Amino acid sequence: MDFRLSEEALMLAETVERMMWETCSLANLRALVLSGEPYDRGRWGQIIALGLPGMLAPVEAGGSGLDELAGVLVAEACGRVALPEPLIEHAGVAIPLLAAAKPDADVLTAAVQGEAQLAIGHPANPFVANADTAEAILLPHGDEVHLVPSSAVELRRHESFDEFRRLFAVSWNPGAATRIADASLGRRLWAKALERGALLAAGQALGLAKGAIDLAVDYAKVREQFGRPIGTNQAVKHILADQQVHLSFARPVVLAAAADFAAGDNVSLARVSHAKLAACAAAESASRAAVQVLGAIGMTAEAGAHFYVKRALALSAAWGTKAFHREQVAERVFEAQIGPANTFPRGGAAA
Amino acid sequence: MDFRLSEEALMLAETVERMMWETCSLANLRALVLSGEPYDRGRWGQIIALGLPGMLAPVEAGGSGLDELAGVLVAEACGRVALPEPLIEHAGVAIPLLAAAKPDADVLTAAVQGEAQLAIGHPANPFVANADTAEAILLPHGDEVHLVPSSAVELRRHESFDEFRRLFAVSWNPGAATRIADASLGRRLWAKALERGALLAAGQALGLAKGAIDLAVDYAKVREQFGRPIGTNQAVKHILADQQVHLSFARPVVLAAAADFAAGDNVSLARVSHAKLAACAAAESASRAAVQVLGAIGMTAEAGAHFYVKRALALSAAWGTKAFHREQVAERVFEAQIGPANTFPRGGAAA
Amino acid sequence: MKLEYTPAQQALRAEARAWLEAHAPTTALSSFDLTREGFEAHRQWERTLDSGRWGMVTWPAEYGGRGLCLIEWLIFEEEYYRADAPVRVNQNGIFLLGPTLMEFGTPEQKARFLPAMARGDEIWAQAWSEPQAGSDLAAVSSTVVQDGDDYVLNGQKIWSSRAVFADWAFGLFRAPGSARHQGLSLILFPLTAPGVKVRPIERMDGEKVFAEIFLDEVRVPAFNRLGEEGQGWEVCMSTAGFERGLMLRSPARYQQAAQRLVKLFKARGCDLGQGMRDAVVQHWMDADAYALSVYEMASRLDAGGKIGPESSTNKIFWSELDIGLQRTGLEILGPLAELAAHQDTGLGGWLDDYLFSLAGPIYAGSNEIQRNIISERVLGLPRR
Amino acid sequence: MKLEYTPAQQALRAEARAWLEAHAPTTALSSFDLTREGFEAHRQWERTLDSGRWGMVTWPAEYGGRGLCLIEWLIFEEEYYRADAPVRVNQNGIFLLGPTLMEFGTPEQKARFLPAMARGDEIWAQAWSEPQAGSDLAAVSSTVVQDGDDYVLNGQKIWSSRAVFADWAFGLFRAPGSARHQGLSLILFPLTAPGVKVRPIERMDGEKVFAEIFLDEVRVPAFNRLGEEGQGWEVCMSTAGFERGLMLRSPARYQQAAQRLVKLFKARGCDLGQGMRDAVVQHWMDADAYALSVYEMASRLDAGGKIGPESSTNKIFWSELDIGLQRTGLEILGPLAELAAHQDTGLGGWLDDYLFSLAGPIYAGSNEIQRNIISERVLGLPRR
Repeated sequence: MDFRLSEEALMLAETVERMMWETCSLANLRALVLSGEPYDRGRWGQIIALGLPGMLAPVEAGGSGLDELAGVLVAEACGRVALPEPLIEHAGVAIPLLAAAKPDADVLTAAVQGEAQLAIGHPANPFVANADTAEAILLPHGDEVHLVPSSAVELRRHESFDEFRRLFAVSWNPGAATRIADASLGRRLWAKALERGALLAAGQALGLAKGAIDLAVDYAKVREQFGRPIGTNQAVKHILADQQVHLSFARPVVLAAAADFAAGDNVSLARVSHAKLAACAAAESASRAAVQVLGAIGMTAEAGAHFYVKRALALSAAWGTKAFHREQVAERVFEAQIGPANTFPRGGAAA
Repeated sequence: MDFRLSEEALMLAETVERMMWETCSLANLRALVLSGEPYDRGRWGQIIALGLPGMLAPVEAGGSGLDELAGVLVAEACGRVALPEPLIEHAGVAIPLLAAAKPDADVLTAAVQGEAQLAIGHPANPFVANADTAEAILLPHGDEVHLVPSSAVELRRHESFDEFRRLFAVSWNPGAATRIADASLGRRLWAKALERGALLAAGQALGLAKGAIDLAVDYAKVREQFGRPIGTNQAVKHILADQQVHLSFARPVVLAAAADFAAGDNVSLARVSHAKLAACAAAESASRAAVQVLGAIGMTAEAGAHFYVKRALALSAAWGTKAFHREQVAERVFEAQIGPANTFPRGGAAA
Repeated sequence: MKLEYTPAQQALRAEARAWLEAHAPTTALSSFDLTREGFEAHRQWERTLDSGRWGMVTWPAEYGGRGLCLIEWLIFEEEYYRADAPVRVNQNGIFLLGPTLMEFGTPEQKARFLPAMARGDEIWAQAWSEPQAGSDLAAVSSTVVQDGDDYVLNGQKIWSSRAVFADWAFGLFRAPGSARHQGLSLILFPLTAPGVKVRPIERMDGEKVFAEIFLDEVRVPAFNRLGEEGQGWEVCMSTAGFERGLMLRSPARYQQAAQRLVKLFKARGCDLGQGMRDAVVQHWMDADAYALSVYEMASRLDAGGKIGPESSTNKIFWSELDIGLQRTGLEILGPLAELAAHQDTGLGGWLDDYLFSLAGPIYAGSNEIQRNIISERVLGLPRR
Repeated sequence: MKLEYTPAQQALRAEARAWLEAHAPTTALSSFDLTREGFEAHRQWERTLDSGRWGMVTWPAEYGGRGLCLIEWLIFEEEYYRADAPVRVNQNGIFLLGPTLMEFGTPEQKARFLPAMARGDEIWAQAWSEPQAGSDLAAVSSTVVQDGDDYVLNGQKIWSSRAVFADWAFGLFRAPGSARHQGLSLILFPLTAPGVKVRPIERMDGEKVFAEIFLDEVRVPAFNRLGEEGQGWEVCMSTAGFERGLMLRSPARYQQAAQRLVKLFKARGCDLGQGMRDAVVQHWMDADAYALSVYEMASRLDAGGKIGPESSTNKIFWSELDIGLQRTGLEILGPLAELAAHQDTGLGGWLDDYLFSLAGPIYAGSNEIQRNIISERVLGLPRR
């Protein structure tokens, strides 16, 4: 039993974090909004250079074959800067789904190398995020999985208030040519994708919470009112201390959910749901606290708080609503073994 | 439309408050606990002298014929000092029930004059409070109402942690001699008694909240830590400010519920339930805040905070649980006219 | 206590209802903070209101109002929200500058400014805050210097609501060298005056709710000073008390929102998790409690009472109620919540209102400041 | 990260489970804070634990322990709570004084005090606080003066847990005239020493959880000073960090409470309102989150890490979790919640635990103090 992250995991996290800090400052985000471009090609290049698109892809497909724990750490780094690029859905959800359904798909190699982006139209989400820049889209037909080239779909934009989530309704015609998994396999793949989407949303949410806290702390240190930094006020201090508490008790849940992801039983499903609920709650609370601490400026498009507010709100309803995830936890709580000796029930502690 | 209390109402409230402050200090409460007596006969004498036992009784029965608004103001004054005597159940619930069921009952006159105490075993409450000092008890048999002399019952004490709520299970034999209302009338009388019990519990809860806030404020002004009064800390200030907010938005609801009590339709029932929920929440929150502000001393039997903690907790589950009252509000919200022009739907504003 | 409306009050309600049913736009006007067109459409609605004498109902008849007392104002507001009538672009005039002018203005000032305000001919922005003065308003540093019959204004204002498209603004200016609460004057200035530059500030959703105003040697006649020279703080505090307290947020607003929430829940509440229904009921109760509390306060004020520091409890209560209520709406919408425009769903508005609600605990004195006020001035806790 | 137990850890769990199943009392002992009998019954249980070498599991073997690392301690605690074994009357010794003695004690002091502590022969009270020093511990004013080979103690302590029936106490004493953090020494004294008077303080439910200790010319040998003279603050801070942080509240406690809550809900949850199920699930999640977080912290500490100011987040989290969880239990009980003794219902314990939980945000540094620590030492906000 050792809850510490491995050296490799810590190094990966540090590398990704550093790249994100260097390429994805608030100024970068603002510039991207103004540019009207869907994403920053320079930053995407760096993401490719680090091999992140293929991080969870099998080694046979040219990927790094990393596990969900690594995925969560990368997601956290992305959340911390409110990364606009759809790295997490592409690398964390779409590629594993495609690799499981059709490991010999041509587009898989391109996707793993980051040359092609994949989008995913999961049944849990009403729209397909970032479908416009995708080379191909994974789409459901009943429980079947279809891989549809972007040339064969029609997109209709639905504006998200998160300027970096470009949502689309997709019209397309299912056929044998696009089907890559039948209903029986598809059911399992969609379920797994939902769990993966939820887990990595939780990872991003941890980063969002941390980013929002940092933003507010930095501001509270320098902004003066009544002749002293507002951060000297107990009211401001305690708002931010509470955010730190939320974050501190969400992160271990997300890490444990990631470490236990492969098990796929009701204990592991419940922990993914718990992770999503706790991390998204922390992100939403922290981003709102940042607005409150920044005051009026926190409400503006110029300050960065809104990037956190928007992404936190969007992620908290994507990949399964709160009600869905609460119910998934409830099933474990009311149906399975609980109690003090069941923190890790598969770890030899069955009660 | 005038939400102000009348001169008479204000004068009544002031008179009762003054008497309570004079006779029911913290020292009085502690002395009563140590004495082992069920109630303070001197204070009960003062209560009689003010005519409070008969406040809601009809004039024909020798009472003052006051309305529920007056009852709520008296209840508030009782709550403020955590009054040990069962005045509110006696005068506010039992007497009106008895007067409606059997206006010629001998014990009614004695009860109105305060010479005999009445207890009430309402079906909503699992035990009969203060049955040991009652001359007679109102008890349910199915929906029937029975008036049973204390000589004809057997009591079994169930200890409440509120030392001033002496709870009893009552064994007795229903018969024609004790029946004072048949099932059809009884059903209505028990329902009305529940509403009255809930409304007056809300009134008491307002007083409890105010009493607890006052206690904490007085302490925070004088108790020093780190060389200055703890009340100079924003953390302490804001805890108490929040209690004041809760109280400020509970009191008008209780007053409106009292003023509209007679209507007895779903609007009035919903408001009584709202009043109970809001006032009990304010009382519970304020009493816990008082413990927190007083620190360790707030946890002790010596400081007064516990009288508020206990009574607030007891009242919040008596006379209908939170779930019951929330459902009563939900019925109005989901079934009746709501919206901006329906604050007082019987006041000529039907939408 | 008498919780029935008088026949006159019922008649007022009926009259307002009939007029609003006949005149209120049936489709929503586009935002007055986004485009000039939206702004002018709202100005037009102000003129329509004025034509029916429903624009400034609490003002005296001589200035275009109906002299309604506060209880009557509440009735009008209930009907206004019931009719889903447009948000008032004239709000700064109705609730902030108008009452201040009536209290501190000279007869000439009243005649000059109030009728134009009532007609919507001059729409007002407020210009309180400055980059270094947020919740600490006494830290404003923009200056006013008398020069003959004129005042010359210099400095920078920020968070000026309506300033992007409005005609006039009012703000606090300081005699050079004066400190904190001294030496301040309340000055009215046209936003078209030479030397005034307005830079819109986009809210996080792109609406230009606020602006910065840069003043460079802006010259206005001394006539434009409201109240005595150096008395600006007192004048402004009277306005701020008004803003915080009763007037700015009418309970009808939340009752209407709670009603919308109940409808939304009924329409979509099938599998929302068991706590959602409780949350909806709780928000409705809070809106009801806010209404009852404002009725109580209005009754006191109508009878000659004064609004005191207890108005700070209002600010906290409605701002938290608003956020909670809007957030629950988004919760019910689930993954549709993030949609900026609800093309097909007919479920729009929640996100806008949620973003708007986030500003509630910040403006007109942050809720942290309000809690200080309650604890010190209502509960009597020591300042430091 | 490796979230499986080693075979050795699984063996430890099995051994603890078997021993506890064979030895733990099957009926609850009466409270150790209410009567001498209850206290002695708990002392007897400490002796039983010691006989199985389960008393001081984290202590080195030489002092009667098993030298368990923190992960192993968590496993033991899980089994201990799973077995519903009695609350530890020896808690002040196990978690506060024991570790402090091991860090700061001389070999002679360790030999004198630790074995007796492990055997339950000497049960310890803490004596930190004073009437004028609550969260501000540096304000203690009780004095210590050297007189030959003795120390003479004078003053008054308060909120001393276990002091009513315990044998010994440890507390901070000040050299006369010294200020704040200087001149303090940590002194051990027998509660039976001449000049010591103990006055029980009743908790609101009548349990004598705390006491005041009056010291009038109490004479103890200089041997009883733990750590250097004047170093008391540092010694005490090391203890307090321990108290606040990891050790005092084991996650198993809340996991067991959450399990009880789930059972209670299943038994009585028929018409409890729709939000109650959500609340029960939330409390379970919070208990689980607390456990995971403590496992993470324990892994770091076992690998040589230091516990820092982040332990303040623990204090806030478990204390709020505890209150919420117990309150929900009472909510489910409805009007039965107020019963001090559940003669027939079999539903007892919730009220006791609720009252106990109310002290959580107060003791070992109030949660307000903890929030200061987090904001200043974890987040780096300026002190003033």
